[in-house]
Amino acid sequence: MPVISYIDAVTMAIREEMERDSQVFVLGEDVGKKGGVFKATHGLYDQFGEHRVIDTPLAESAIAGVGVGAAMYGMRPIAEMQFADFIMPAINQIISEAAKVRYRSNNDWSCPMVIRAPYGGGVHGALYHSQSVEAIFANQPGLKIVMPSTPYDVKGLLKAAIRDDDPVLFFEHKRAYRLIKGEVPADDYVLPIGKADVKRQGEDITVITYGLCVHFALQAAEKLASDGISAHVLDLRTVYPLDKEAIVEAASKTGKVLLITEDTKEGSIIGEVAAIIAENCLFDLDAPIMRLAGPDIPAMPYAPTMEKYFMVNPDKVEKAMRELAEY
Amino acid sequence: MPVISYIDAVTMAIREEMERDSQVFVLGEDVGKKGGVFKATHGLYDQFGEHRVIDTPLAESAIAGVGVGAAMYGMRPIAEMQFADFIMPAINQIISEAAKVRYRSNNDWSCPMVIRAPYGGGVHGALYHSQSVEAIFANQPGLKIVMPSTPYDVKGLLKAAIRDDDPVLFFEHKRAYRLIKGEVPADDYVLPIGKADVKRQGEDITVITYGLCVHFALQAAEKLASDGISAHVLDLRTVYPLDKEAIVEAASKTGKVLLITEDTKEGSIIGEVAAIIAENCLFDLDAPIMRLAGPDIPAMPYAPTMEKYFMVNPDKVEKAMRELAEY
Amino acid sequence: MVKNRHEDLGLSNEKVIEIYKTMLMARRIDERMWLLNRSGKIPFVISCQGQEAAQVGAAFALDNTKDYVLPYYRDVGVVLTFGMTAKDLMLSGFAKAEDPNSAGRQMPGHFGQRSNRIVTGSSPVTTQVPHAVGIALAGKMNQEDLVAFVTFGEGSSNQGDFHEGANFAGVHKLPVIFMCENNKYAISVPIEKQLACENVSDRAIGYGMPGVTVDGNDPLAVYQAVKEAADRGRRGEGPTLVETISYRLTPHSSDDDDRSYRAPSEVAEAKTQDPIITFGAYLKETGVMDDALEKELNDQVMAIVNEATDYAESAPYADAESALQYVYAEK
Amino acid sequence: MVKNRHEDLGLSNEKVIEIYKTMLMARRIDERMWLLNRSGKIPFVISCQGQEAAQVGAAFALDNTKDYVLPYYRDVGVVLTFGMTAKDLMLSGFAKAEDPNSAGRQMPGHFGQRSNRIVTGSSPVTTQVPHAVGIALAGKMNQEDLVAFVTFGEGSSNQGDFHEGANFAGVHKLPVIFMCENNKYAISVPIEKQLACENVSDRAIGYGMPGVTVDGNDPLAVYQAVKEAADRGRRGEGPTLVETISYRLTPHSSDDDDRSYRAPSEVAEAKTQDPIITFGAYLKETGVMDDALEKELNDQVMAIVNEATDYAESAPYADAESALQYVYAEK
Ligand SMILES: Cc1ncc(C[n+]2csc(CCOP(=O)(O)OP(=O)(O)O)c2C)c(N)n1
Ligand SMILES: Cc1ncc(C[n+]2csc(CCOP(=O)(O)OP(=O)(O)O)c2C)c(N)n1
Ligand SMILES: [Mg+2]
Ligand SMILES: [Mg+2]
Repeated sequence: MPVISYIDAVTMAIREEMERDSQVFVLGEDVGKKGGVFKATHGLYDQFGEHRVIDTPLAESAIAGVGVGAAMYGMRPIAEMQFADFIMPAINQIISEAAKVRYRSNNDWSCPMVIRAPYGGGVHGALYHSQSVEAIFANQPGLKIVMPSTPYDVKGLLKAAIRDDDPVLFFEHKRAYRLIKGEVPADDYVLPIGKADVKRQGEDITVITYGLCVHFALQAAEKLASDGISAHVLDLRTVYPLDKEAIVEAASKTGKVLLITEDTKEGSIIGEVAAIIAENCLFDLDAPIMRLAGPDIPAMPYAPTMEKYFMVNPDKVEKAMRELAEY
Repeated sequence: MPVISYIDAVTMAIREEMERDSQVFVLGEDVGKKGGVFKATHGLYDQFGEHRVIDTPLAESAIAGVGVGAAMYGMRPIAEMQFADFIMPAINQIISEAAKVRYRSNNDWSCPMVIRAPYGGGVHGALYHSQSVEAIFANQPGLKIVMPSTPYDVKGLLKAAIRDDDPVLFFEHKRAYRLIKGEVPADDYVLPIGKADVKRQGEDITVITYGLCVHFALQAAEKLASDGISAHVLDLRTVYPLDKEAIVEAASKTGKVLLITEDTKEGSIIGEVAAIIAENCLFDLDAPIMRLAGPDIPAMPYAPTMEKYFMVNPDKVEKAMRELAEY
Repeated sequence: MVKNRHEDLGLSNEKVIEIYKTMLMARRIDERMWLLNRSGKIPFVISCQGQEAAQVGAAFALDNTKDYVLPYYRDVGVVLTFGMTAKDLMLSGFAKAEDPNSAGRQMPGHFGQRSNRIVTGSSPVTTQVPHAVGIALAGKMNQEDLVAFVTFGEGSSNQGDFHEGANFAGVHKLPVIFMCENNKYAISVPIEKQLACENVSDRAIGYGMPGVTVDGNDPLAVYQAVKEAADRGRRGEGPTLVETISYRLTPHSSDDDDRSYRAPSEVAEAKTQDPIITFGAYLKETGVMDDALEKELNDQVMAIVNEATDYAESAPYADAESALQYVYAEK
Repeated sequence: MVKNRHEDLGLSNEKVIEIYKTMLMARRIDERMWLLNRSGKIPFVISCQGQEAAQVGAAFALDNTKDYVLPYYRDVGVVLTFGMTAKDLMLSGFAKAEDPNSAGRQMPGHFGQRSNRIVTGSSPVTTQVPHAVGIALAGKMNQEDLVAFVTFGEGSSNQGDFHEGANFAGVHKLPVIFMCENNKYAISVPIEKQLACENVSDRAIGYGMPGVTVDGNDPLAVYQAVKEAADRGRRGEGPTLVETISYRLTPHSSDDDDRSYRAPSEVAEAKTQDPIITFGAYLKETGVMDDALEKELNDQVMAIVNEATDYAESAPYADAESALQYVYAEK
């Protein structure tokens, strides 16, 4: 199986879906001729032309709203927000419109669209090119939020998102784009949206996380293994709606749970994960639920000292896992 | 002490602060001549004139953004969003700007503004005039979110919000506006933002909630009391950042916790409350943390059958409290 | 006798009677809604009164077999022309399960009916504007001969979504008709506190499209403007902004008391230009309608409204638990 | 000899030399940033190159003792005129603790300095537009004689916040100057894919304000337009939209490779209109500057830039834990 990068899996998934279905198209800022500021849509403009890979005016509410209109018509738009931080002007279109089209029309209309956006820090992106924005949307029935960790998952989940009959927010970790590589089948496959994935089986402690932090957890788990500590790692993959069954199962399995997010702590989606556990399998727990997250500051600063202080990293994860194991 | 309605407490707080400080002003849609669609700003236009009670064009991002500008200059704007549901177009100004002004400028600039909005259901408001929107913002350091339950709290907290040196979202339950009455001192007082309030002392079970549901819980607690069940009721009042100490104390006190919100369940702020408990006093619990909330549907429908089905009400609360007590 | 203007527009006598009857239907439905509201039978109504000429004149200029309409909450006249019935609207007013717009999930005035290409709408104003652009874009991509027609109030033209949508349509030369139904108020806020420009149509040049302002009390003037815009759109020449000037004859909605912000004399004055009356007069003056026909039309309309009301009133609500349906696609 | 145009504008020879020197300072700082970036010393730079004339010409038309500026990320020329120093900018480039804009919290180009009424800015484009309106409103309420000057790119003029802010200012006749620095690209997207109108200034009429388009390579033309706009504002006549036409001489930022979307020949052609060169030529042709003075100015500027670079490079970063400060007011 070819080994490709996380971002190449994005491009591959879009290309394959555009080849498969003429109703799939891409719109966003600089997605066309330039191929995206991260190159996620590289080559698509040449292959599919400017009418299916549309360089839009600089206006996110229109990007989302035009996408909603096209989706209601029956197309399958893939809208790119250049950075997740810049999804804010489009929130009205996403929450008031995309999320509610099917429900408010009693199933008469639907809105099968994907909104892709690079999120996450550790790239000197400062306050407005580093944020995790999922918690803003992770309370809006009608939406699905997918945040893959590996190139394999990226391809399978993005294809599933494009074929999904409802709006999907697809957040890609920008530091994973080129850092994370993995085996990706050249042929067509989809992965189920709404299902978490056990990335590592273990017996002593359970780590539940998503996105780039999955890799930090897996790295730390390797180190712990050599000390005889066995960590179970659950990758949420879809952060809304959450896979409650998988969460309860993973938590119950070891009775010691560490939840990790790169987002700021209070109000992040791992709070909901904790609530699900506390509601459903409290008596299976042998330790308080532990959370590792960014500090509660507006967003990560630019200066390397402060950025590093903010970011979750393999050392912080390892430390937290050891602490939990020793509890 | 005079007994006044929840909405009159809003008006009173604004009036007193405008009299006290010439830098306080009001802006929003229909807040002037009409006195607001709910009459929350009734009489202020006549008293303070059109330049301090500004009927703005119909554009929420401008209402928030102009408010941010005025606040950075040094004024204390009180911006009204006509319904909380219509705050969505202003989210970029609130999250990217208001919340981050102080932080991003390293304390050089600040943004002392209040954004008021009526939220909540049970008024035949349907999908877009009933929503609870706090969870969207309850993950943004730099913001404070206040949601009072009684006229007394309304006045004290709104005055505190207006004097606060940082942006405060002040959500008022629209069904409470005329339904809830209570004693309110005619003189000046403020209540601390960030502090929860024990609305009822009890020994057997703890209910943690906010807004209109506080009254449902208090009513149910009365009924349970006659059956010998003693309920402790904590009113969060500030839902972001949460008063962790008070939550842990209230949960530990009885070991049985019911969390209630009118919002849809997954991703609502009571998830974070559960996480705080599971993190800090898990071993004090004698029952799984229980949550009562709206169903996970986009928003409450208009037809009375479905609206009633959605809304938390005293019966549902009582049933949940009994269930927990019997656990 | 007054000049016959409809023939010049290619409108037969039958057509203009149809236009009149549709305007009348919109008015009578709306009036009924108010009665039902004031007698406590329905919780809410938001009116088309005073804008029927603009709505029906415009909708008749479109092709209701293939164009898409994205109406705003007052557009009873538009949706009637596109195939929604009095019964449908009454079912919506009563929030009953059979309501095709939303099965009673949404307030009245939140139109949507896929079979008639009436695109589902929400309450936050102006969000439908980019949707219309997206539909026109999709139509163009699929080489369909369609026009997307979207309406909004003059207050709502101040939302960012108007600007962003109009610019997108302008850049991509899409067949969209943006129609601003300027009724001089946005709830209580008068036009001079909403807009600094003379006409909303002054904004068109900023998006590289023509902008016209027409008398919204005259369905023929509106018909003509929208027809030209539709023709332009179909020829691939891009979008048009049409502004219709009329006056909101009722309070903003059943929750509003307009006496707190405008003088009754102002409303009374505007009522002299009531399009139902003035267009009726035109039809009589041009000999298209006489008193007998007027009465007959009115009787027909009232019979339909009565029947629709009775039907809707006794129709069942959706089951409580049905509230759980259709959050996502169901297999 | 070329016509002396600055005297007619009331600008002394000293003033135009100051303008030139400030433009040159902006350019040299920017060039240095690129060098530092390419040598791996700073992670990011976003340029003013090609827009110095517009920025400095405009800022000189304001009163830097009382007006407020809300610059966008390219506005090195504006902030220099309003009192920010080369050292301040270098400290920001290196993200050091002493950076007055943000103590290294924000990327370079995110200006803010309260003591000079340079209002703190963010990355999402165009949010500063309503802020300027709010500041002008506050100034008016406090009967202060101030003008709020806000800039943005032509791509950014498509955001809803431009529309909403401009309309608010128009309705309330506020002293705001909206200046669009049209450099023909928004990252890779050329102007014809951004805008359907001829000029961004065509949008002014939609907000009831005058709109003018001027040569952004000519600081005197920009000075004149902004001066008139400021005078209008101070007279209580409301806002103005000024559009300056220039060309972005560098890639969008240090992360961009512009060869993927525009021809090197196009850039080369634009460089013939480089305002540093053309305005320098004007000063020589009008006898205000000779080769010796040019060299002297350049030497002065370079010395300052060198010193600033050295200082900033060796200055300390903020402590890691200081990241926790100033989320809320601290007592
Ligand atoms: C985003 C948003 N803000 C506020 C409202 C509340 N609201 C409903 S209608 C209305 C006034 C609309 O005025 P206009 O656009 O002129 O239309 P009209 O009602 O006059 O036809 C307002 C403020 C809303 N529905 N959506
Ligand atoms: C809301 C938002 N969307 C996207 C971006 C990413 N972005 C930064 S600059 C830019 C292009 C701006 O173009 P223009 O307004 O013409 O200004 P210029 O850079 O050409 O001076 C884009 C898309 C952003 N900063 N903010
Ligand atoms: Mg109106
Ligand atoms: Mg540009």
